[in-house]
Amino acid sequence: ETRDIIYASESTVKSLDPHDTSDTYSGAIERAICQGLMGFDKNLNIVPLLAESYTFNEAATQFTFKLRKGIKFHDGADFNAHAVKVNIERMMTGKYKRSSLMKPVESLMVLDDYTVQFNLKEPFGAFVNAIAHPGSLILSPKALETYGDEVSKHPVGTGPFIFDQWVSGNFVTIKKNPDYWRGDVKVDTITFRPIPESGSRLAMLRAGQAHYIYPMPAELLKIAERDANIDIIKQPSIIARYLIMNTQFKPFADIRVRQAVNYALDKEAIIKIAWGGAASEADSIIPPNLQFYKKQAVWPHDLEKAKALMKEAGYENGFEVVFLTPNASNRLRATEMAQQQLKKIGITGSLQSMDVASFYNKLEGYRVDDAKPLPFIAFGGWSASTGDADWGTRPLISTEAFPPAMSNFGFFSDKKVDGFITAGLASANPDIRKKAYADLQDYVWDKAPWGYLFVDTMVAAKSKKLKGIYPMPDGAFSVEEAELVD
Amino acid sequence: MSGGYSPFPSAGPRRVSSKKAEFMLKYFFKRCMAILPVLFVVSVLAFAFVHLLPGDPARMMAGDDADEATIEMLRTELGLDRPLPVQYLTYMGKLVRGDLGISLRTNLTVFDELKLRYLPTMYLAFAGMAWSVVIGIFFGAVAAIYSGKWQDYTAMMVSVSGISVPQFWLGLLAIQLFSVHLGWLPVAGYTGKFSELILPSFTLGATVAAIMARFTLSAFLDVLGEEYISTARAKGVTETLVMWKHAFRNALIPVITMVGLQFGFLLGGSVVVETVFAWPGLGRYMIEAVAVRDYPVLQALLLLYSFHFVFINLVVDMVYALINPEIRYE
Amino acid sequence: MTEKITPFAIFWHKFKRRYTAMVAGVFIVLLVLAAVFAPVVAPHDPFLTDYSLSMMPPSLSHPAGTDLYGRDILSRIIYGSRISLAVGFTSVFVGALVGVTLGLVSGFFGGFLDGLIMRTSDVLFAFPGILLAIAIVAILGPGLVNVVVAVSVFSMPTFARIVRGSTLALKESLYVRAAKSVGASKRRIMFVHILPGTLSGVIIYFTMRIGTSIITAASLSFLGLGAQPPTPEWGAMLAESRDYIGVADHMTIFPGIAIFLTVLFFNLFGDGLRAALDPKTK
Amino acid sequence: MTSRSQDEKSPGDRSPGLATALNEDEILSVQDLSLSFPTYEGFIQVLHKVSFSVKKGETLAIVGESGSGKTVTMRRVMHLLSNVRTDSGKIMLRKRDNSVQDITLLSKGEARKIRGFDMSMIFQEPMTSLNPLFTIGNQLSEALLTHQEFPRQEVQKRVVDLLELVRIPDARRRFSEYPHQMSGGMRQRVMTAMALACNPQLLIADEPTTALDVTIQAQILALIRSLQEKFQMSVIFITHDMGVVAELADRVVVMYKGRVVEENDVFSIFARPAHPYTRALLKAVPTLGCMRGRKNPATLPVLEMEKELNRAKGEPLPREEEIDTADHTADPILEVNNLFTRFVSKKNFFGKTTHLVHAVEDVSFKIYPGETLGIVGESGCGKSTTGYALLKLVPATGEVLFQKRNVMAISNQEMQALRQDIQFIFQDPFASLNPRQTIGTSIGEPMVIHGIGDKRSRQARVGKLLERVGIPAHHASLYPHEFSGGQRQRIAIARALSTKPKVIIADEAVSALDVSIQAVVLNLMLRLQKEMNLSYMFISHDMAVIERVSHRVAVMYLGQIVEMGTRQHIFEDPRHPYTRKLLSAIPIADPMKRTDFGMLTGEIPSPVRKISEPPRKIMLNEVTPGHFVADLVSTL
Ligand SMILES: Nc1ncnc2c1ncn2[C@@H]1O[C@H](COP(=O)(O)OP(=O)(O)OP(=O)(O)O)[C@@H](O)[C@H]1O
Ligand SMILES: Nc1ncnc2c1ncn2[C@@H]1O[C@H](COP(=O)(O)OP(=O)(O)OP(=O)(O)O)[C@@H](O)[C@H]1O
Ligand SMILES: [Mg+2]
Ligand SMILES: [Mg+2]
Repeated sequence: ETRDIIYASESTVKSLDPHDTSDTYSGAIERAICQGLMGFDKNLNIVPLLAESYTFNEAATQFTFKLRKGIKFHDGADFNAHAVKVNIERMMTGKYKRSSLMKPVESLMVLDDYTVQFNLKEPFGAFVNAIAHPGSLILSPKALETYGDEVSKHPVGTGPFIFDQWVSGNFVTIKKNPDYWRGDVKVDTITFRPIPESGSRLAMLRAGQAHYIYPMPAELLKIAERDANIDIIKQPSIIARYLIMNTQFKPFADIRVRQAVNYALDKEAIIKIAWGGAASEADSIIPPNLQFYKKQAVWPHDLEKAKALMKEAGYENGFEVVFLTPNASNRLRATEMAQQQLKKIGITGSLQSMDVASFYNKLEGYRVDDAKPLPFIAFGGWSASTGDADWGTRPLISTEAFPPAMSNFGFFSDKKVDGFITAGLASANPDIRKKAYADLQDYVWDKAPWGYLFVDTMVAAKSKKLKGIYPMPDGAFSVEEAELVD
Repeated sequence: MSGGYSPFPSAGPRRVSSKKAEFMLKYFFKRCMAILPVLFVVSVLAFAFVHLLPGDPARMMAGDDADEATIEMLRTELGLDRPLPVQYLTYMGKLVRGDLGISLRTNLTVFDELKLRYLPTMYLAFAGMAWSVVIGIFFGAVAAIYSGKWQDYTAMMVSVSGISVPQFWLGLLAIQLFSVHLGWLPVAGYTGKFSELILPSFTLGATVAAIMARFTLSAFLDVLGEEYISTARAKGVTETLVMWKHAFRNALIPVITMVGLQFGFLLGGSVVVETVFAWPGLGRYMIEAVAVRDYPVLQALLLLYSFHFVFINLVVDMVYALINPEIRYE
Repeated sequence: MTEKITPFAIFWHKFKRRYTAMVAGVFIVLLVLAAVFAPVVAPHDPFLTDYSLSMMPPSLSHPAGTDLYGRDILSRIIYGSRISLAVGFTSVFVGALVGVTLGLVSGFFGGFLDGLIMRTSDVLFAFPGILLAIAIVAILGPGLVNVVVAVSVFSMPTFARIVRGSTLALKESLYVRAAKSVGASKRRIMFVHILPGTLSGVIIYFTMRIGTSIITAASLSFLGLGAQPPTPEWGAMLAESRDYIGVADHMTIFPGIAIFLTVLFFNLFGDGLRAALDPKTK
Repeated sequence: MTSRSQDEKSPGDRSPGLATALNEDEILSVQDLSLSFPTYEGFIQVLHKVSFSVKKGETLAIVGESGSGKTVTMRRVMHLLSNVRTDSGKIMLRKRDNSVQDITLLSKGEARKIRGFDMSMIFQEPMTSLNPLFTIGNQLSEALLTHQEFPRQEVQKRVVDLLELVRIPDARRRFSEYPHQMSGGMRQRVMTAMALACNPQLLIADEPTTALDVTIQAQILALIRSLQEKFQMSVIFITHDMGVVAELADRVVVMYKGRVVEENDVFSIFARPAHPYTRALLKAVPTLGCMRGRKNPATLPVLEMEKELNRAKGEPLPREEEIDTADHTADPILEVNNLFTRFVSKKNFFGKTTHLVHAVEDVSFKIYPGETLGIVGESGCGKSTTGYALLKLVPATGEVLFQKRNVMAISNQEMQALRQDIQFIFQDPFASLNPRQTIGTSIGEPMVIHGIGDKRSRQARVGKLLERVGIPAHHASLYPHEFSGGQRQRIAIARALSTKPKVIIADEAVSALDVSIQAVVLNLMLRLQKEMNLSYMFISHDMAVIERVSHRVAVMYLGQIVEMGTRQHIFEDPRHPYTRKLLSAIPIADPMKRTDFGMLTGEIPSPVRKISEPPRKIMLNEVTPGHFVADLVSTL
């Protein structure tokens, strides 16, 4: 009797080449097949994996990893410094979606068979996070040689599962690695099936046609909770949700208007209605699960204050904006509610929902020197996939991150903020970094660069029989310890 | 061989059928010639599609974080800097060699991607067609035979309902009923089991079934008014034979053309049905491709869909010519 | 038969015997009235949100329940009929206008023009309708106006074919020949003699097509390409409610029924028209 | 579908116990049959106590104008009507086993067993009465096997025998052919064979020849006559052609408005018609040869049927009026020289024409002021096309001189003006008026097009024209479907007159009309000719009508004129074999002179020819002054 697990998810697998994958879901499956030098635990803490340990210099420009011995890839190739070199150098060619992770690297030196040293161009305190990122997984050098870039269809790693089959647009199957170095794998196969309709996904779980579903549609929690065979798993994530406003232009250039927006938003209602309750109100510019998070006071919902601020700023009669949102139903709902709530302080406007591609296309279309007649409010979301405060702030609120470079779509620019961000990267010393990010969080919270909303809670659901699969704060999941019990 | 039923399998000289074969061949070529311009225009449209979409294709293809140099490179690589007719010719040249480009999303060749999703969609479409033909013709025939009676009204109400339900709604309700509450059938997805095919294909076929029923009804009524039906009755042929041999067969002839025309509708419907049922086919692929602006995929899909439509109708035309002896062959 | 039977009397006699069509006609009239007098008929403001009433099941004050934001679903359905009817009607009207013109020209003049128009409509036929709509919306962007454009584009070729077919037949008819023989101009023959003769087919298809268009528009909204919130469009309402099937079924059922009945009755009405306008039926 | 309503009869009308009320020598007797159809205004009775009977071995003709209930009666006998109500009456049939049964009492299933076995029926439309999807052999075998068991091998033999019986050449080959591969005449023979498959004792033929050309009609008539003699069947022959009645019938039943108004043996009917309707019917028929010895056309001596019915006994008939308007000394008003029209019939793969229809082939003739030129010929010989070509309604080459101006060479604008002077009247009065326009609009339209008068004067003229053709002026606001066929044709004539034309081309203008109405319309046309000095080009396939109305006649064959001369030349001294063949094929409305149709065989040839094989040009010789006959060598 084989133990086969079906994992039903919203998304489809796009690639199985870790270096050329940009989506979390594909990355998570890759993590079941391949491993990196470092990895994350359940709570997104960085733990050594294929590396035993690492050291770094004070200036955060040199990182040395000691590799674990005696590990073999699924195809029999040895894991060693050579394998790491091949992989890192592949990423450094700049051709792949995750090449940017190795952008700071000047060179990679093989000190001996089981020691590698990264030399960086400039200080980069968050480099270990980059190494732990699923984009930096290590593929078998043999497979890379055999398949070249076709490796995306034949990923070979050191992980608990061996790649079995991928029918593009349909399912991916992985099977047990009998020789896994960390111990016995307890299931025979896992099949990942895309079921985009959330109702269908839950229906499959309830009908026993799936063992684990993610995301569990929060709207349907009531049903799932009633079902005795189903376990609900909730887990705080690192996904921040916020409303982007163009801070370079009237009226959002006026901090009072931005603050009014924050007072006007009824985050609690939005979480409850639009998000099915699966979120917690934002209490800092970065989510609690990120490194160096520092809690702030939640912005209260206070219409009177909001109106007063609007009046003070000279917008007693309000103004018109356009609301932009991706057309995924929960984002649409949240934006729709923001539209309803902001109407109460006179910020009105039509809503445009569109597919994600068009959405970002549109946001990227704005330039800081544009003369856009109509200000916008856009529903933004960010998952700092390295788990580090730097990646949770720099691409979003630093001046260097104005599009098209990065994702500061609201053109928020503040000298002090830029200063804190630089300071946070200047050292790999956790204490120094912590201080910089704490200052940053304290400082920027009142500046209201966004309409703060909330941090997602990840909700998954599984059959009671299934143990050991859990979601991770970055939206990925871990299947290494999966187990079917009767 | 001619379509007429003969009580004597060996009766009659074969001369006619060889002539017919020759005619069919000629007819086939003629039809092929006629569809060439259609295919041409379709290919131009599919080609133009990318250029009609707002924004610079190279910029979109390059992705979110590409710099100007990369885009410029891509532009040259894609030949976007050359005059449009030249681009079209290059595109066609590649097309003829089966090169449909590379999916922007997965970096796999579009050809491979389509190959994977092609069969599931075809299964779905043909199963949907089967449902609709069987149900539609049955209801249509019943309505015609019992014209004006309760059977007529019932049959037509049922089939008109089929047109009136939005497919996505029908699909969602069907899943709730048959998969969740009754637990008879799989909820969604397709991994190769027959049971997975039943609900989606039924949902897909329901609308077309209604159209077929209506069409069969009117074709049948037309035929029932024909003099040769009176002739058959005057011979004393039983009512059952009159209906199913004389009337039904004749009514089927126009219905067959309908099958071809509805095939396009069915393919279109598969977009919605595949979304609801998480069917790993071309329709869902199209929606995904639209969402991420995967242009080479969209282009290829438009071509594939219309090519199919044209091809199916060619087949239908041939079948039509085969079973209708009145198509002239001399 | 007796003399003094106007064509309308015959039509009416046949039509009123199709009681399904009569019921449908009454329903459509009511629906149109409801749409026109929505502010009077609707019990609540369709845009008024009250989060405390989120997803309340049907009750006396909210006969169809409330939606996610506590808005009254019945009122939204009533206001939604404005949109569905307008989208259905406008798109078919535009499609019919262009299609009829092209069909008439194509059938009447034949030759190169005919070939061109018919090949074009073949091409439009070849793109499955909703795909064409998706492609068009992808180019123009989502929104109701673009949905109307998309839906009209793909209802156009059928109109063209219907009209072309009857134009070809009527062109050979004796009365057109008679008109030609007395020297009637082409324009006169086209508009005075042929066009009116093609209209009964157009009217029948028109009614039925409204149903199809409403469904297509709803499907586009369902796929996120149609009406934008907070517009109370039926398809968008359905799309919004589909995440709550099993939790708040009334949110799905009522807009679904609204679409179903509207399309059903347009179809039945069209069926009745066809039966009544068809000289073969009695 | 037969429906149960057939069996819904009011029981009071039936006298029980008379189940055997059928004389020894009778095979079928219809007694007091009344039927109603459901319509908008409820049930409308279409048969009123119809009674007649058929004796063994006799041919009974049922005549009557369109809508008089002939078909309904026979379909009721065959149990082939759906949703009809039988109000009263019995239909007694003697079956093969000599038992007698009232077939109105039969269930659907029982009726089916009688159909095709005890009695069978042939329908009017040979083109549509065979199922296009099945071979002739299949359909004939079905007729055989429905009622009898046969070993497989024998069926084919019997079918071939049957086909030979109805004189289908090459019967073995035809066995596996489809209906569309046969001509109308052959199909009608196949239908006959099918009806005869089980040797029924009663054959019902519902206008089996009406849709056929005269020569083919003659063949079918001869066939039915010989079969009837051979098998001693009883035949009920429905027709509206008194000539056919005279040729075939032993006895005649005359129906009028759903009633039998007269029943008698054929000689008595023709010699002493008792009912005014029968008299009117006989008078209204133009009989071939009755113009013998007269130079000019003349009106028919009958006015309208209704008037005839109400005429007091002994009141003299209206006089025949001679139409001597032709002026052969003047210049011809219309002169046609070397007119050609060819249609593309077939193209090859590359779109090159390979076959042409030689519809009009080098035709030349003249029409003089006030003259009527009759054009006759069989179906497809190019009569209509000639007419269309004159007005450039089809592409044509040659010379058409109207008052010396060549129509073919003038500009569109001049052509437009000329269209006022030449008008068309079409065959089908139902189809030639736009059903969506009032007749007033239709009649006024030519004036609108040519900008004649203002609105008011046009209206006045429409009223006058209507009255002129015998329709009250206030009917101008009615629609065509509110008129009868004859009235519509008169409306069409009014329209043709609206621009005061000089020449009228009448293409089968009376062919679709009932004989009685035909007479009225013909008389109207002739009187108009006299009043307005019109010239007619009168196209018809009916030799008798042509004889009645023409000053001169042209006989067409395969697009060419084979004989042309004065009416007397053609009808009293026909020279060309084709003309003679046509004349001999016409049934004479006189039972004393039955025709021997023996000389008629073969099919109507086709004007379609390969592009490399144009037809031979026919040379016309003037045998006597004004009488042109084709050179025999060049035609045959
Ligand atoms: N199915 C029907 N429903 C209603 N009325 C009918 C039906 N069939 C025939 N009639 C009417 O019955 C009358 C007799 O028709 P019938 O066909 O018997 O005439 P007919 O003498 O055969 O004429 P024709 O010479 O034109 O064939 C007509 O007034 C006709 O309109
Ligand atoms: N538009 C056309 N295209 C091709 N062939 C045609 C066309 N019109 C007529 N014909 C053919 O030309 C020939 C002559 O036709 P026409 O109608 O003049 O014959 P007709 O003598 O009037 O016959 P009928 O008595 O049947 O009316 C026929 O073989 C016919 O099929
Ligand atoms: Mg009749
Ligand atoms: Mg003709």
